Amino acid sequence: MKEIIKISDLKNHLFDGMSIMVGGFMAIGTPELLIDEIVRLNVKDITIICNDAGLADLGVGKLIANGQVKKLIASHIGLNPEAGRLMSEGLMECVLVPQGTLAEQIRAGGAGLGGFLTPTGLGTIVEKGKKIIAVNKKDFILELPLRADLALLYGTTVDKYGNTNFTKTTRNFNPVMATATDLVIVQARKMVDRIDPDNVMTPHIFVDYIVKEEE
Amino acid sequence: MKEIIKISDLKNHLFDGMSIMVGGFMAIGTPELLIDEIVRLNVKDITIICNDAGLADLGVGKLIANGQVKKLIASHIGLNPEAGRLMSEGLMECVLVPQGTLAEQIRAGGAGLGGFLTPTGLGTIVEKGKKIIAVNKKDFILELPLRADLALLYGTTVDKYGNTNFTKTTRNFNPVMATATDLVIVQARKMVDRIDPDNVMTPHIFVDYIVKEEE
Amino acid sequence: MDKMQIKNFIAKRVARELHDGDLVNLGIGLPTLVGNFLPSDIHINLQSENGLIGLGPAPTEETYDADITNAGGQPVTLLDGGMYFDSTLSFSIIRGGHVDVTVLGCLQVDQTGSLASWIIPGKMVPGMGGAMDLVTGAKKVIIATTHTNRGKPKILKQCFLPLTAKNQVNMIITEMGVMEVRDDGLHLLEYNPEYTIMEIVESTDATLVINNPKVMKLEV
Amino acid sequence: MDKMQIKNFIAKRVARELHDGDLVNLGIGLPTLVGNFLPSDIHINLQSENGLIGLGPAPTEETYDADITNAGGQPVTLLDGGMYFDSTLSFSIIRGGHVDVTVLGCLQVDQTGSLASWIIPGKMVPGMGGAMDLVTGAKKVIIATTHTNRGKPKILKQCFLPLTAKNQVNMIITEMGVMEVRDDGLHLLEYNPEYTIMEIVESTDATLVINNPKVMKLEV
Repeated sequence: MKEIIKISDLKNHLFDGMSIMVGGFMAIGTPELLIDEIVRLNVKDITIICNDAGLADLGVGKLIANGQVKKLIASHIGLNPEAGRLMSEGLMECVLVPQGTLAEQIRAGGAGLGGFLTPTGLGTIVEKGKKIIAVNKKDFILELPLRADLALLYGTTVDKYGNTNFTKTTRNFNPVMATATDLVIVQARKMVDRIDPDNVMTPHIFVDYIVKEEE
Repeated sequence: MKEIIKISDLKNHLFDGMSIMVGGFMAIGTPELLIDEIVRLNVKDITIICNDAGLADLGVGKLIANGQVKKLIASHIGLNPEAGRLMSEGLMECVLVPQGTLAEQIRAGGAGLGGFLTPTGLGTIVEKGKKIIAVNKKDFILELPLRADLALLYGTTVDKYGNTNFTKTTRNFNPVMATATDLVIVQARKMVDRIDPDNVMTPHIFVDYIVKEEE
Repeated sequence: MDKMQIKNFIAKRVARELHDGDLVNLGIGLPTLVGNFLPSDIHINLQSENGLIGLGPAPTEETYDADITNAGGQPVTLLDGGMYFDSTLSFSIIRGGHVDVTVLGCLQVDQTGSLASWIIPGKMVPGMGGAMDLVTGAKKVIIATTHTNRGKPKILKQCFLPLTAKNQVNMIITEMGVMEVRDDGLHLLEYNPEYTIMEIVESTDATLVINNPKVMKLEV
Repeated sequence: MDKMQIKNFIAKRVARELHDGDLVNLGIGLPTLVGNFLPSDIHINLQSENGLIGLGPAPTEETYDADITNAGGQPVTLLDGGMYFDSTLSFSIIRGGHVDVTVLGCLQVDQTGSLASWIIPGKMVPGMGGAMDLVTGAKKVIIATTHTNRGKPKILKQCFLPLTAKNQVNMIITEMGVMEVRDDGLHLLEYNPEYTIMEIVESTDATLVINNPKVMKLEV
């Protein structure tokens, strides 16, 4: 049985300057309740790792709008003009990463790999400052793993053991982020007795705490 | 609708000297019908990539016993004494790879990666002849991707679109091998109308042909 | 042709490059229109990089499901046989060469197949999203674009805006013609007879290899 | 103690190193016995690297399912809450540091924490399977072994058989004692009072750091 905590318990796991991976793609599959609580607690100088910057009033966009984000690592911020403004004014550091590289960096962080070679970004500014390694006379960029202190996931179905599934396109970065942080907290849309063992997307061993949406 | 072929059509996709990835772990999740047909057709000088050497009379062990395997890339051959004999007598080249490295090499082959850095095998004979790369003062072995001409999978449930699932521990190397070869043929234990889109393990785009077990 | 007719004309020509069973990723904007012009006997599989294959049309009020969106975050539907997956598999599919064709727009594209599509210096940088992986990984990269931007050439000898990918574009399709990037240069394979060859050459800042181009025959 | 008593004694002591909620991978042979000695208030999750967490006991005739096997290919069962996965996730779990404890046997282990367990020169080489990943990736590596092999020391200054992993072992548990690999050497933390310290030292080819070791108290 996995421990179910109250949203107010979230504060015990937060600290200024921490790094947080947040599941979701344009805020689809993002745990909004957990984000709201971090806004309320006003934790400062956060590094956010997320596919994108959310929208102005959705997803990690709420943390950005509230001035809590010191650094954003994402593949896209185009739907959040406030993120663009803070970035161009130098008020938020923003590292833009190709989406596939971002997913793979997080995977490497969770899978104990020291890095991987990708052709994506060769000959572009993405390769700047990175090691180029040739394999069979073909060049690749060496990209390094990413990890964070905390992952906030949005599980659409969570069983009492903590096994977690993400329906339809809410899945996106959620399962891979579950593997790459010291602590994993899942916002559960729906709790069930048991997920079919063949179809578990995130095994319970990755999940530390569950916050139920109904409460 | 994915094309269903007869077992006798398998010959159209085989040639001497080809490389074949075979799903399964100690022959659990191995497509025995497809193996049997390759034994019958007596295709020669095959390179087999598989977790293990199967058993003497099960899985890829049947190809080895029939003298068709020129080279075996596997993590374990201990349950097949014939493989050990052929290896030690120099009649079959055998490349032993740590199991996690083997899985990751196949994944890299399917995912367009030029390689990856793993700590597994450092300071052992596994690192011999490989590039060692330090990341943040920690050493890693650069391991390269693996691909093959053909993958033979054992799908326990296949839908009419070719979406394929592998129940329980039959899954093992099957889904990753589906991504890393020019051609993928699935032996289907059971055909169904449709697999739940949330729970598809191998999307139909990876599958070229299906051989139904019942026939 | 008005602006919409031009877009449809280009999309219609791009559609002819797609084959039955192809896995295709269409960028936002003009490329999205390509799906409207497929012959009824050709069935393609559309991927959306946020995690699905089998992208269907926008939902009706009845089929709307907030959990099904495309890479722009817009609601979509899933066709029969389609399925969902996570971002790592999505980009294994993309980077691993499993996407047969990707169709994207551009700011600039050049005769060596390099593409600039994500940064206009001095403007807000939206980020590359999945575009760099798509252009690098897809078997065939088609740029679907108006030939010029308000009269200014978009097809150049060498892109001067920051690149999305180097030497990865295979084909450029505009309202003026169809061009293919080959080792020996940018070949004009087809031209739209509404324009003279001279007009096309003058609208292009790249060196075009012109060797008996065919006529682009499409109803508008 | 007879051979089986010795094995059970070692397994029982290893069990004390496991904590509630731990993810544990047990090698074949002696390590498998560890599961029999867990206190009833401690629930651990057993992983099998062929693709499951929640490894249960061998099946009865009624619960037998040919599709559920362990890494040795033997039929097993799945406990409530357990789940299946593929080999890439299995080794992401292993190599990524998500396994809290792995327990393995050895041919040789040395005072620097290096382990030799997969090749006896001149004998058939079975392959390393998942052992190299497990020893490299697990948070804590415990070697559970008889102290000697027919009187010949297995705990050495330096392994001379081909290594499974270098400097990865954390603890060695034998019928004679409990040893921990630390930066300053191999510490004897506990000893079995059935043996004298001198006997233990003489059965060990490594330099043991001995500083008030505790008594290993376990019923056989």
